[in-house]
Amino acid sequence: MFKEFSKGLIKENPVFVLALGLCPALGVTSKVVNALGMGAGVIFVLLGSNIFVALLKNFIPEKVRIPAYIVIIASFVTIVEMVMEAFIPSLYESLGVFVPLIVVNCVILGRAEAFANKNNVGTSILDALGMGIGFTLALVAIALVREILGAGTVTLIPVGSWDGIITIPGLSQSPARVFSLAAGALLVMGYLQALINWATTKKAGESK
Amino acid sequence: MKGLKTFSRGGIHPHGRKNLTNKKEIVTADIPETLIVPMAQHLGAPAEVVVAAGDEIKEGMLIGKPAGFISAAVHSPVSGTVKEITDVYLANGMKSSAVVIEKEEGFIPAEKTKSDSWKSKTPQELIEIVKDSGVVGLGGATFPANVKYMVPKGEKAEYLIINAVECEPYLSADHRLMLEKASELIEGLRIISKMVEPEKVAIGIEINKPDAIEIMRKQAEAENFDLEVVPLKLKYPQGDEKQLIKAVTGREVPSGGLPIAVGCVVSNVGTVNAVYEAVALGKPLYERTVSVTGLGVKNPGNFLTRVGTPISSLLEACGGIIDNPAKVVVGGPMMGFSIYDLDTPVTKGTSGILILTDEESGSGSRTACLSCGRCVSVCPMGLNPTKMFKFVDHDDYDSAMQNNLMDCKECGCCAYACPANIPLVQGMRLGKKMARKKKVS
Amino acid sequence: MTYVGIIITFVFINNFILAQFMGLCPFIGVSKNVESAVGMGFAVTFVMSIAALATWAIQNFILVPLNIEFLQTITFILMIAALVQFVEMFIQKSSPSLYKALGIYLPLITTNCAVLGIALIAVRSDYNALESFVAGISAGLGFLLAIVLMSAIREKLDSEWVPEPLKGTPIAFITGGLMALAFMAFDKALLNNLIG
Amino acid sequence: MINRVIYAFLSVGILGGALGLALAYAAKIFAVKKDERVGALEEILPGVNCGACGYPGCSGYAEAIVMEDAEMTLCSPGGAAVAAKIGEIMGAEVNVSSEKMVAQIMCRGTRETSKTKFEYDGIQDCNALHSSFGGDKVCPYGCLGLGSCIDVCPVDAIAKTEAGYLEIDRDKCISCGKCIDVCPTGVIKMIPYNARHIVACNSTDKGGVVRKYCSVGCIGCKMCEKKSPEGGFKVENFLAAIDYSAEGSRAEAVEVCPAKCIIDLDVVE
Amino acid sequence: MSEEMKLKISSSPQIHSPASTAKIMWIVVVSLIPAGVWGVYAFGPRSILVLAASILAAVASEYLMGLVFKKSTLADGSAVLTGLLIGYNMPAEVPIYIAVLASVFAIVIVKWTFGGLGTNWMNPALAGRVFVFFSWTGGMSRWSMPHMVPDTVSGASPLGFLKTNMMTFSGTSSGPMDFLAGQNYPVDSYMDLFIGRIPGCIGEVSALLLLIGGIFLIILKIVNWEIPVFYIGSFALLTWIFGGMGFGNGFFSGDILFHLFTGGLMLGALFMATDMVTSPITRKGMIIYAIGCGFLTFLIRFYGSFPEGVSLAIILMNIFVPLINRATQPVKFGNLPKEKKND
Amino acid sequence: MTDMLKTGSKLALICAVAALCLGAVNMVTEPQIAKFRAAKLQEALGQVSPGGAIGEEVAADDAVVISYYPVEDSGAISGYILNLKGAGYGGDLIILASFKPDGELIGSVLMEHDETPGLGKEAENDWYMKKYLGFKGGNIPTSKTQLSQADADAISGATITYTGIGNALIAGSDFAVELGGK
Ligand SMILES: Cc1cc2nc3c(=O)[nH]c(=O)nc-3n(C[C@H](O)[C@H](O)[C@H](O)COP(=O)(O)O)c2cc1C
Ligand SMILES: Cc1cc2nc3c(=O)[nH]c(=O)nc-3n(C[C@H](O)[C@H](O)[C@H](O)COP(=O)(O)O)c2cc1C
Ligand SMILES: Cc1cc2nc3c(=O)[nH]c(=O)nc-3n(C[C@H](O)[C@H](O)[C@H](O)COP(=O)(O)O)c2cc1C
Ligand SMILES: Cc1cc2nc3c(=O)[nH]c(=O)nc-3n(C[C@H](O)[C@H](O)[C@H](O)CO)c2cc1C
Ligand code: SF4
Ligand code: SF4
Ligand code: SF4
Ligand code: SF4
Ligand code: FES
Repeated sequence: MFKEFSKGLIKENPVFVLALGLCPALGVTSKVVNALGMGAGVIFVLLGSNIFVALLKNFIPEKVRIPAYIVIIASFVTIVEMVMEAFIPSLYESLGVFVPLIVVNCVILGRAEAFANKNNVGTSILDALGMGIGFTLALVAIALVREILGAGTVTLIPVGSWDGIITIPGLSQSPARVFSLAAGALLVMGYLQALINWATTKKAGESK
Repeated sequence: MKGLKTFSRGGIHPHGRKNLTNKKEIVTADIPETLIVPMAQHLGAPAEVVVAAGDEIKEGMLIGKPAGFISAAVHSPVSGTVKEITDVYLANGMKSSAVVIEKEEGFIPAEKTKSDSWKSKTPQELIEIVKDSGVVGLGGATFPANVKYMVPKGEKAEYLIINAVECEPYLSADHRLMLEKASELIEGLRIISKMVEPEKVAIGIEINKPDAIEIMRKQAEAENFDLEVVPLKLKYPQGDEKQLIKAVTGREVPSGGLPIAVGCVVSNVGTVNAVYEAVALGKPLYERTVSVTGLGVKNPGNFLTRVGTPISSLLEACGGIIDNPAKVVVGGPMMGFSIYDLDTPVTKGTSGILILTDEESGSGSRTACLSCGRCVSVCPMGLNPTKMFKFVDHDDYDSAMQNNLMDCKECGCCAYACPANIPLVQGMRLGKKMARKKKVS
Repeated sequence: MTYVGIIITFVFINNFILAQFMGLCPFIGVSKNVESAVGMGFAVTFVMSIAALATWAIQNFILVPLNIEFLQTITFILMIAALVQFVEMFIQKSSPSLYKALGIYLPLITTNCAVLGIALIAVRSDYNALESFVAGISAGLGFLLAIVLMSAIREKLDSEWVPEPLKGTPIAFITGGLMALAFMAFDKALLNNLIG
Repeated sequence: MINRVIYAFLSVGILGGALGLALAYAAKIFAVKKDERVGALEEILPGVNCGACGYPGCSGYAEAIVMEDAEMTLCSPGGAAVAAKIGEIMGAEVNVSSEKMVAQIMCRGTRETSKTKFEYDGIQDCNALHSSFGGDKVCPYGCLGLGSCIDVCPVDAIAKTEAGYLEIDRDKCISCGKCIDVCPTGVIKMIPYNARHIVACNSTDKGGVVRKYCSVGCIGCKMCEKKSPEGGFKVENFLAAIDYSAEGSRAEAVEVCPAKCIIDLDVVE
Repeated sequence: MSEEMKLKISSSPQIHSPASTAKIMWIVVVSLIPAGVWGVYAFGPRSILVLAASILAAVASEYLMGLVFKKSTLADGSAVLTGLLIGYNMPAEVPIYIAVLASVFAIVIVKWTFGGLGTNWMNPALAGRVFVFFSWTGGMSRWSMPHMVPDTVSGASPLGFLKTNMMTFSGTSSGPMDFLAGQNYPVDSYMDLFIGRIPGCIGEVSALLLLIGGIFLIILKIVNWEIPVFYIGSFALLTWIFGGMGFGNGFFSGDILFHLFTGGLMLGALFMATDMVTSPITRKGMIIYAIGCGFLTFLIRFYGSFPEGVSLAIILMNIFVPLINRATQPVKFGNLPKEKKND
Repeated sequence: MTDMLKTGSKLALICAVAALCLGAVNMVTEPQIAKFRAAKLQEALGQVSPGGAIGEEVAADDAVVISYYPVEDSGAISGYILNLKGAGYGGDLIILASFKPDGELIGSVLMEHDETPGLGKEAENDWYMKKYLGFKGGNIPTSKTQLSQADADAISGATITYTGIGNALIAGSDFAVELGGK
């Protein structure tokens, strides 16, 4: 049981290993806080859609499977979007356009297709949580590197009077701006993935 | 030198060093006590041994009979006793069975006299003689000459082109042959013409042999033989028949096709001489001219050598070699093979023996390919050597084949030019070998 | 904006892959060789252009008149999903080899952000029907350009000895990063100067 | 306000219904028949794409089983278990007699232990080297050590040891036979997985000759036959071989072999 | 010959041309030196510091990567060349960390990520330069006047000056030279541009010395003439046709000389677009590539937001090289159309 | 056929139900969102306001000025708050700026933009906008040369943004003057 949950963290990490959901992984990761917000949104949508797909899998006809799934997903996304905008406007502000993008996050449909479609509600929930958390971890990792290198800061959630921004002295005066742009995002993604490859193969070698 | 003919694409100009031997007259080499006569001296199936250990044999006697359509007879170069039948490595790194002959004491080579009786023979009979004499192409490919001269039905040989290019650096055996045996060569040409029935006979000679151009022109005129002498611009590998045909006639032999597809038959001058000797003198092919040269030889020269002579014995004739040569090469420096065993025998295809010093071989350390494109621009076959090599390097033989690996003729231009010192030709060979192996399994 | 402007914008300046972070999954997944990259590129171009047009119709004939724009996401994606599935069935029938090459990525066009992206962008930019269509094609062509270039590079890298942990997708990302670096030459100022 | 909810309900419902209908219709006209079994087979095949079956990868084999009635026992990595499952899917009885086999390199000679005849300068590939006079080792039978087999092994079972010879990890080997195909000297042989010993030499030269060029080569002295008669040793052509169906002890032979070329695979050096 | 002596066996050909990778690289380094000496003379000792920093950083990175991947590649000279070219592409007043990071990016990310020498598909030096340019635009724009030029305006390269000041300029002028003169920019003649009496990157200003070095390389056949000729040619042609439009002069009135001798075109066309690793392999491919470089340089320089455009144009074309190579395979011998087969 | 109908209706059902749910959620959230937006606007207006009562939004027919709010202080027009559209590096810049009736700039904020982080995005900050304050009409700086060396360095690398904002503000200032205290 626990495996359904834990596999998403590293072994089948949606971003680094399955290479899904790449656009948000790169698009929102110029700041750590965005990564966190995006991750939260994705976890919610993944949970909702995995539950509903698992529930409805027998009801939905094969031929319209994907349209049906995506409608379910889109509903959850729209709900997240509307609720967030209405009740936590500050978070909505900082995530901006990335919330509707959750719809097209390949991870979500991918999980609906590959997992919830074949499993019961309980395991689907675990899968969703695992994948969602794995996704969030990946985003945060990317965002940390990008923000530190590209802006010299780490932006977290503001608490009280603290604005949530940690500034790295020196770096923040003249950061390597490219890392906050598209090019840097792709580079960071590549190297992180390579790092994970290297670490996992090394581990496999050691456990032998 | 403008206006001289040559082939159009690729090619290189390696340092020549022909002057080491091209003034040296051909001398007859001493015949050693023991000769090793391999059965696989030609392209195609190795000959079948027809003698056994202990047999007494005579000079010129058949010791290996052709084992198929593309195969050639092998004759004893001396009189003596068969010591054993064994396996030896040839210069090309392959194994072949060989007849080891102990020369009889006091052996004196027979004198042959010229006869004109061939003039009354039919082309077919002449081809038979060529076949029975074990004549193969001496230009390097050692293709059985009788097969080549049998123009297939429906084809017509417009051109008989004599390959006197000798584009390989160092070598001068063909050059000397023309200077010393012009008359015999013209007679040989008459014989071949009778078999092949060409409309025109041309001889291609590179411009670095002006004396040969001169002498062939004069001799043909003197003997009233219609021979077009074509001086060619200096460029390696002009001696390759495809390039030669392109240079002389402007025609391109189609990929995978034979010269006859564009109406040509190409023969090396040495082959012409061998045909002359076989037909007019009745002497099978067991002797050839070998250039022994290179900066590592004390007295380089050209030697009329019996097939089966161990290389070490030839080297003695040149006064020995320097202490630590970089390589000993059989054949020309571009296409030849390096050997490790100096007792490797001379075969019909051995055109030269080179003792190279480090300075000459000029090999540096290998680096990664720079994509400089030199290999592409020098490849006379219009191939992309680096691409093929990379496929071979990644064991992707199918892709290498799709990139025309089989069109590569291993001329070596690419590897010669490559600044990264990549053994491109070896890669091509390996690729072909593995592709064949894969096909079989 | 003129049509030329739209084309330049979406092919070069706002190239979906190299500047907008949209459509990366198929970009990484289907760029291993040129043939399938070309196939994928055209499939995406086709879907994007039709999707831009279809969603324009939904927006202007259904959502706006009924004042239910909050359903944009769900209706657009529904339309796109249906379209993609249609294309998928069509390709499967008409060109099994292409279908095989595109494999699991065809269904993923549904979730290719680029398709929804162009639909939303076209609507937000107030494009008319033809402009939406042109924007769709151009964005698709931008994707095609990027993925074909990427696949040619990856084919080349296939015959090099790329360090082991970097093989596969990591090197593709890094390649994409360097491409994006170069594509920063195409900025909005360039567009403004070119078409005034 | 409530109007909009109704509009939403109706319009999206109608849109969905229309698209659903269209798709259902399209599914009918574009229907492509696909054999479910291919997918099922693909799932149970191990997915190493080693090609041992002779088809292009696992999916190629899966297709071949369904479409071309290919043999069901060709997957050596999968072994008996997979063959049985294939049989299940195809609804056929499959006889698998197989004991797991693994490849082993029958040579432990290195450039230190074996004499060489020349200095090789060229592509580091066994086949390329072998084309030149059978390789630089005087011994024409042994492993050339350039590791062409390492490159083709799909599961990285072969590795060069520190001592310089190559070793195959029998736990990793999936007996695909690729190394055997690629090796130019034929020094790799299949042995049963359970076999503990190999005679690590492939030279059929006479003992005296072997001794001249290799210090770890089998000289055909027959000591193993004598000391471990129940071990299945047999010397033919001056080379010892083991008949693995014999199950007796071989320990003594390991001890006495003067060339030390009988290797106990369980003893890690 | 002694008994122990073992002969070397290698595949044909048994002889080899004197060319080698290291020789090529070091000759290119040598041919670049005159232009660098001029740069040091013009911009003062700080340029030595910049050059040293970039070269040392490149060599150190190469050394470290060599350790990681167990290859020793320092002797082939390519890292020194990359570092040198990066230094040449830096303004003399650039902060040292920028020069260092450009070299590190070039060697580690652009070159060794793909496997080291020969495997990279993008020009390392240029990618490194573009990376730092986009990251630290300000630091990369610290120009200084050559010491022999009276410092009337704060340093800016002629092209940069032209670009920024044209934005807010409302008068008229007949062309770039006239414009610069009108704004008191201290360039009097094309000779200033040609010799290198202008602000700019350390190694790019002396068109004269770069040309000499480049022609030397062409004569030695180390670079193919096609790339520089078609690059410069296509750029000059486009400049001539469209270059005058910005000054309201209509077609065919561009100032070719001005544009040829400014903004690193010579350095780029002769020494960087010609990097064999990142340029096409066949002659046809090289021509396509060079024309592409010319076009993009023109586009970026005249319409983009960056003043010069050479580096970006070359790395953009680098992206196309694998595709160009695919499309321009050599035609093999004997591969004739059917009807042409016999004559 | 019935099969097809069944498929169609099932999808229809899912869609309809989804839409219904969304409609329901929307009914709750929409007023909330509207309220929040209004509050946000008020906040921004307050930020730039010269002080006084902010009047109704008036649409403007101008290339740069989208709309404006007159501000009244004790009966007289004390200034205007303008909604401006400028051209930035990454696209349109939406600026809210307040001017005295004589055109002097008293406050401005960048509301919407698409500029590069670290470059044009700096314009979101107060210190950035301060460089324009207090000027009017053509005196509002648009180029680095009009700034001190330190200020010029601060905006270096993003002159397009700087010029774009400056130009929009000039147009705004002129517009305010033209309104003439009405
Ligand atoms: C199967 C085969 C058949 C050949 N038949 C002919 C032929 O009919 N006529 C001919 O002139 N040459 C023939 N050749 C010889 C080739 O054209 C060529 O001379 C030979 O392969 C060596 O050429 P090279 O030294 O250029 O490699 C044949 C070669 C092969 C392999
Ligand atoms: C790269 C290359 C170079 C060659 N150079 C010569 C040469 O210099 N002289 C020559 O007679 N044959 C040369 N040949 C062999 C010719 O292609 C051809 O086989 C020969 O001229 C045919 O005549 P033959 O059968 O009488 O030997 C060369 C072949 C190759 C592949
Ligand atoms: C990645 C990147 C982002 C840029 N972003 C902006 C921007 O946000 N605002 C801007 O005005 N210019 C931007 N530019 C444009 C250039 O920096 C332009 O050359 C600059 O505005 C000129 O200003 P300068 O004269 O101060 O260097 C950007 C350029 C690059 C390469
Ligand atoms: C003619 C020539 C030009 C070169 N130009 C560059 C260059 O612009 N940038 C660079 O990093 N290396 C250059 N190199 C060096 C080398 O090719 C380069 O480091 C490789 O790209 C590294 O794989 C050049 C080499 C030669 C021979
Ligand atoms: S060896 Fe082959 S590839 Fe190389 S140049 Fe000669 S024909 Fe071309
Ligand atoms: S000549 Fe050598 S370095 Fe140049 S492209 Fe060919 S293989 Fe590569
Ligand atoms: S392929 Fe054969 S010769 Fe080569 S290393 Fe492997 S076992 Fe040894
Ligand atoms: S060791 Fe040989 S048989 Fe075993 S898996 Fe590797 S290649 Fe296949
Ligand atoms: S294509 Fe955008 S997330 Fe996958």
